[in-house]
Amino acid sequence: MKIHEYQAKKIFEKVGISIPKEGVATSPEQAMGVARDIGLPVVIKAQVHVGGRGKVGGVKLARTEEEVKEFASMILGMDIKGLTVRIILIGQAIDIERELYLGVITDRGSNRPVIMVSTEGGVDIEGVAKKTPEKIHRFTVDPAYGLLPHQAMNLAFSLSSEVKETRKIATTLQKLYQAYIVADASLAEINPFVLSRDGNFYAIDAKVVLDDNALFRHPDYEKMRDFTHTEKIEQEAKERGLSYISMDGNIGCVVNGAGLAMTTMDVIKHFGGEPANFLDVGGSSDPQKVRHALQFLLIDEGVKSIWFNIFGGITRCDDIALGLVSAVDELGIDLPLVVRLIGTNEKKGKKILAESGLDIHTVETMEEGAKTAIRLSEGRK
Amino acid sequence: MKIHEYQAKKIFEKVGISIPKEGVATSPEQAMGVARDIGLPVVIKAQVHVGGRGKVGGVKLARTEEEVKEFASMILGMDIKGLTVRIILIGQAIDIERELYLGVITDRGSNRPVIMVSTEGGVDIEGVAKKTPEKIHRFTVDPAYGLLPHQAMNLAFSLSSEVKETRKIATTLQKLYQAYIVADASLAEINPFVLSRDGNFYAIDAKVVLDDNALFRHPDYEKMRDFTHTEKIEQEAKERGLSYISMDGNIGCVVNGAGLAMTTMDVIKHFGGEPANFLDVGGSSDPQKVRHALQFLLIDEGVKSIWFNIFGGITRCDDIALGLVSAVDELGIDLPLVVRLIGTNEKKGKKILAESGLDIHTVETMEEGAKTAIRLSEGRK
Amino acid sequence: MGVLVSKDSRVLVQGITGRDGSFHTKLMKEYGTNIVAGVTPGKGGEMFEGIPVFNTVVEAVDETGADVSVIFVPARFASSAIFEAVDARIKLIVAITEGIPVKDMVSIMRFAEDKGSRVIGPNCPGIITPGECKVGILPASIFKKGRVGVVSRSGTLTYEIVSHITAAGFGQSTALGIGGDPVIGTRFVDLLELFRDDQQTEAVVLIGEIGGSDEEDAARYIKETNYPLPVFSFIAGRTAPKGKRMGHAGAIISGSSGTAQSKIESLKEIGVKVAKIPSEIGRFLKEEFDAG
Amino acid sequence: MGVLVSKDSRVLVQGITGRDGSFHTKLMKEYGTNIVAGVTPGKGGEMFEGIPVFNTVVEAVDETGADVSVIFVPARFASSAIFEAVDARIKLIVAITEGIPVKDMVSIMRFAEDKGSRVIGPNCPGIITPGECKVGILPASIFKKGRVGVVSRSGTLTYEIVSHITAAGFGQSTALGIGGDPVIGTRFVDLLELFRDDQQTEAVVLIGEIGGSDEEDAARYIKETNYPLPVFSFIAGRTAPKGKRMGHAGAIISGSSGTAQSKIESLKEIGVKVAKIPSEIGRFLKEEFDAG
Repeated sequence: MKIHEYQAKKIFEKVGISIPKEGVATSPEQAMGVARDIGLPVVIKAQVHVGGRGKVGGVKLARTEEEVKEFASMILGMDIKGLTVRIILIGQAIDIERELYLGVITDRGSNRPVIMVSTEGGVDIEGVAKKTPEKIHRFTVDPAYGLLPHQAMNLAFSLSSEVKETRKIATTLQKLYQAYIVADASLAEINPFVLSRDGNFYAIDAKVVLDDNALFRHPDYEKMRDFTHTEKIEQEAKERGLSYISMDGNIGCVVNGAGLAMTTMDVIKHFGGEPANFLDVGGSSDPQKVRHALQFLLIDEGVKSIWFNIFGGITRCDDIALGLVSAVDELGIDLPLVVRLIGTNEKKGKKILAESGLDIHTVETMEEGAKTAIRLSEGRK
Repeated sequence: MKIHEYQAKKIFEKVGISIPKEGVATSPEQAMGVARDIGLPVVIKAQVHVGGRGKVGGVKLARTEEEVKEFASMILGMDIKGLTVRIILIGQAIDIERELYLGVITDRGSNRPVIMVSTEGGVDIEGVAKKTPEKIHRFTVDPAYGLLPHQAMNLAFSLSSEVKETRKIATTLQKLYQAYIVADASLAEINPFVLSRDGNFYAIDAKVVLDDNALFRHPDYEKMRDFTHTEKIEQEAKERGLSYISMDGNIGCVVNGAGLAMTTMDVIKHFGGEPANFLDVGGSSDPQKVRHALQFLLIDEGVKSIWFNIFGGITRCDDIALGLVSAVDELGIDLPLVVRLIGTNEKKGKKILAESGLDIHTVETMEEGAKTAIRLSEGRK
Repeated sequence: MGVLVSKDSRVLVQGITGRDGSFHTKLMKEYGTNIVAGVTPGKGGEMFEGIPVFNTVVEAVDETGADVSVIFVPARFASSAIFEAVDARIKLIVAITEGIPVKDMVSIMRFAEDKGSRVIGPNCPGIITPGECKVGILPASIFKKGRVGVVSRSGTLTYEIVSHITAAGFGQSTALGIGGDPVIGTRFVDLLELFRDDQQTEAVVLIGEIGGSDEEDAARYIKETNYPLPVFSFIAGRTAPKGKRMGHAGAIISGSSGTAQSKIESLKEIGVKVAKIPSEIGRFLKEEFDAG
Repeated sequence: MGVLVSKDSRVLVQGITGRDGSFHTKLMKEYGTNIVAGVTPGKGGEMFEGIPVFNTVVEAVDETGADVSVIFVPARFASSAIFEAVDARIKLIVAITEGIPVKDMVSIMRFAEDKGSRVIGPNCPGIITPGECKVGILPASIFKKGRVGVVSRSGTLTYEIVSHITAAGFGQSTALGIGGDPVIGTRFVDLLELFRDDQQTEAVVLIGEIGGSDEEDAARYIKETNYPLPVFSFIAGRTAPKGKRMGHAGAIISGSSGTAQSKIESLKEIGVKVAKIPSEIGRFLKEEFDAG
């Protein structure tokens, strides 16, 4: 789960990482109140779940109350990469001496947390990693011991040779690791971690990605959810046990299993078609799920044909067939239906379809399914 | 550092171990107030730093307010193994179904924490360990992982076969281990851990020993100190960098190093004398320390002769000699003084003593020192 | 032969009395898997389908000599169950459960390294050595004993491709899914090594997908070790959008890494044939073995 | 020869610019110890008595090949310093510092096991192989090269007994104090093993004290391995009262365990001569080697 900068900073604050004075606002008036409390100048930042907000005007320095009002009005409601800004963060403006990067990420290669630090803070760290990989220092943490003080210190010495600074950086690294651990995060990042001209360090921007699997341990994180319209649909699907992602094409797919669902999209594309979605009904046999799946498919008005690609394992083909027949009936679907049923209880399933009287195009293989779905989608508006 | 039962329970409560309702009192009136808040009957327990209080009447069940007053008056001021009771704990009386023992201790053999559990709670666990060792189940914790849930569960199954009970016991074991870790304890014990007739578990008695070396991490523990008169003197000595323990004999010893100080006592005894104390001035060369050492020695009026046994290493003999000369002068000591100085700056030290004009019996070996100190102590009152 | 599991495997089911555990225990037993014990705390002493149930794994191991464990325990308790299996020195642990916190898996893998256990999964369909032993939820009917080792990050896609392999006339030495999570116990490279040392395996099919760099690592391994067996591959997710999680936590293209293109190119570069659609895998195998 | 340290040891001093560290670095250097580096964070690049100082242990090891480290860092920071030395793969770490939290030592010892380092101490006087190398705070003048291995839980008592050994005409192969804390890195049994395998050592003097069961463990080890060298012992604390800590955290008789009597009896039972007063150790050695 992605969370906003201001939410990430709350998590950081709890473990003692120092952040600038700041507050959030959803209106220009609120923004002015927050700015007054903090004292001018302030930085106003759009809170959206995408990067690169600065380049499109989502971050502004306001020196006067008038500017606070002006910029707050400008940024609230702004569209950034398709997302509407509804919350802004108003923070104390820090006089920057140096910008560092500090991050912790779960590394798939080693199955361990990796700490990354760089003197090149404040910019896109992936870019730094590509252009000047030698400027990123990495350390793989042994989870049995955590980030030990001397390890944090060794990393800090790669960013500064002033022992006063290295002690502060090392302490922050240990706190960042602690935040990553207590929050069950998959990523925790301070970029930039700023040394101000008056000699203090601040986490100016923060990014935390939470592990969805661990949310059950953090009921309080639930209120941090802030979904875009698309994410909301995906989340609703998830709550019904479905994995659904909308795409640009016109062939709706209903598949069991993520790998097979991706492959279904790939095969459609391979034969010249365009998938309208990724949809995984999971491993269950609940006929109800098929109805939910079709409901999500139909939100997308661009769908011209529907292809069921089911490889029965735990999922039983007869359950899918039953769900399909009743759902088509209930929902009054009049789109062409291509169905491939194979595996557990395949015969039973096919029999149900055959006896339903529905106009269903039964196919035996993925290729056949893809070609049929493409053909049927063509010429329809 | 030893702490009282009620203090240990506060530490346990913080990690979520359930304890009976309780409060402390230093007067019978206070005790009645606490008992009223809790509700009768209550158990009144002497808070002293020694075991076996129950056998001498330091624990009483009070069923009426009159009994609370009576027993509180009786226990407050009571002498238990030389210690005066100044605080009592008034706790909710629990209807006991079964008594278990749960403990965590730092094991010197393995250099690891060891969990011990037994169905024989409520009694002296050392006795159980001797008579029926098979009734104590041990588990050595790997400090890299802590006490894992299934390990706590395995231990719990050695105490009960009811899964509802084992889950509660296992959870408590994990909390006890956590308390042991966060408090930097060398021992954390619940004895008895009681299953009440209404199906709940309670830590009825608690014992925690804190690691003195780690107290700097717990400034709040300082206020838990409650020293006996003897301990106070020992603590004062400690604050002056000395290790001092009073004994029953008449030969006062001033030694550098704990092993040598113990050996000095042993050698005195070997030759038929009685040491008046253990006194280690440590490895420093501060002449001031010698004066402090003599001051502590002189608290004990039974001292009839004083023996300095110094093996110079880091400690320099001349520093000891200087300190000795000035202290004897300042403190006006007229007890016979036996001095053995050997090692670093030995000659310088001996010269200082020779030139001081003091009546000092200089010896070369421990044997000689012991014999001389014994001889000089005899016949003095 | 085959790898990891065989007719000699003594299988323990953790969570044997649960909904999924009980259902699949029956199916595994039907297949002929030698299930020697089950564990459900509090049900120790009971029997399930003729299998003794224990309170703890250590008891189950002591009493039955179980050396493989399959985890059907729900996500909240699954990590503790895997820790328990590792601690009891179970050599192979197959974790079917989906939704285990990643941090827990990080700790488990550290613990497993210490104790010398291998974990497969979590969030995986399990492993089968056809004709000998099935551990997990794979549909038995599509598998056939043979010479192709199959390793996959996916579930049903594995079935799809195995069905093409079987239809093309080839059986499998061992087939398994290694799981869809970011942190998993066993990776492609581990399996490539095991298949290389297996007498029965003559070719390997590697079914990858977007996310991570397991496929790239496998390509490097194949090249560096001058891998002796032919390897064929299919990579799912060529049309997957960036930044969207495709069904499970592992399948996500983050930033510039984890794309299907990168994986396909890495494999092709070192001479691995990569199928465009699943059915091609069958054709690749025919070409290989009809020519040879 | 001797054990653990020799003229080939490349010694690093952690806390080299501190009060104790700087003082004893000079003394060690005077003795001839090959001190190759010092560490004090923030003083990297400076020189101390001709010795290069580094910010971190890993740098010091990279630059100088140090393989022994001696810790003079104050108690609050000492555990981190030991962790650092272990992490940098220093093979032998001698921790002089007194007052390190026991829990920290428990973690350190676990870490040291993982990484293959040996820790001596903490709260110990150090180790000397006379004529070759001194690491710690032992007074050099009383030691003499020779054939007696000396291992002790104490500081000045070691000096006392060594002075009797030297006075009796015997030198030491290696002498060391293993520290007075409850949790220490190296114990009697470890040293007995090392001395057994050392060509130069012909007898071992074991200086024990109340608390713990190290002496009893040593007795068991001597018996079980049919220990080939003569062992002589002195145990301090026969007159120590129960339940009172005699100077340091390890020296306490708790409950019925850790008494001098128990230790003396265990050793006598297996034929180890136990001295009643320190000077007897010299006599024992004379008897042993004048007879032989």
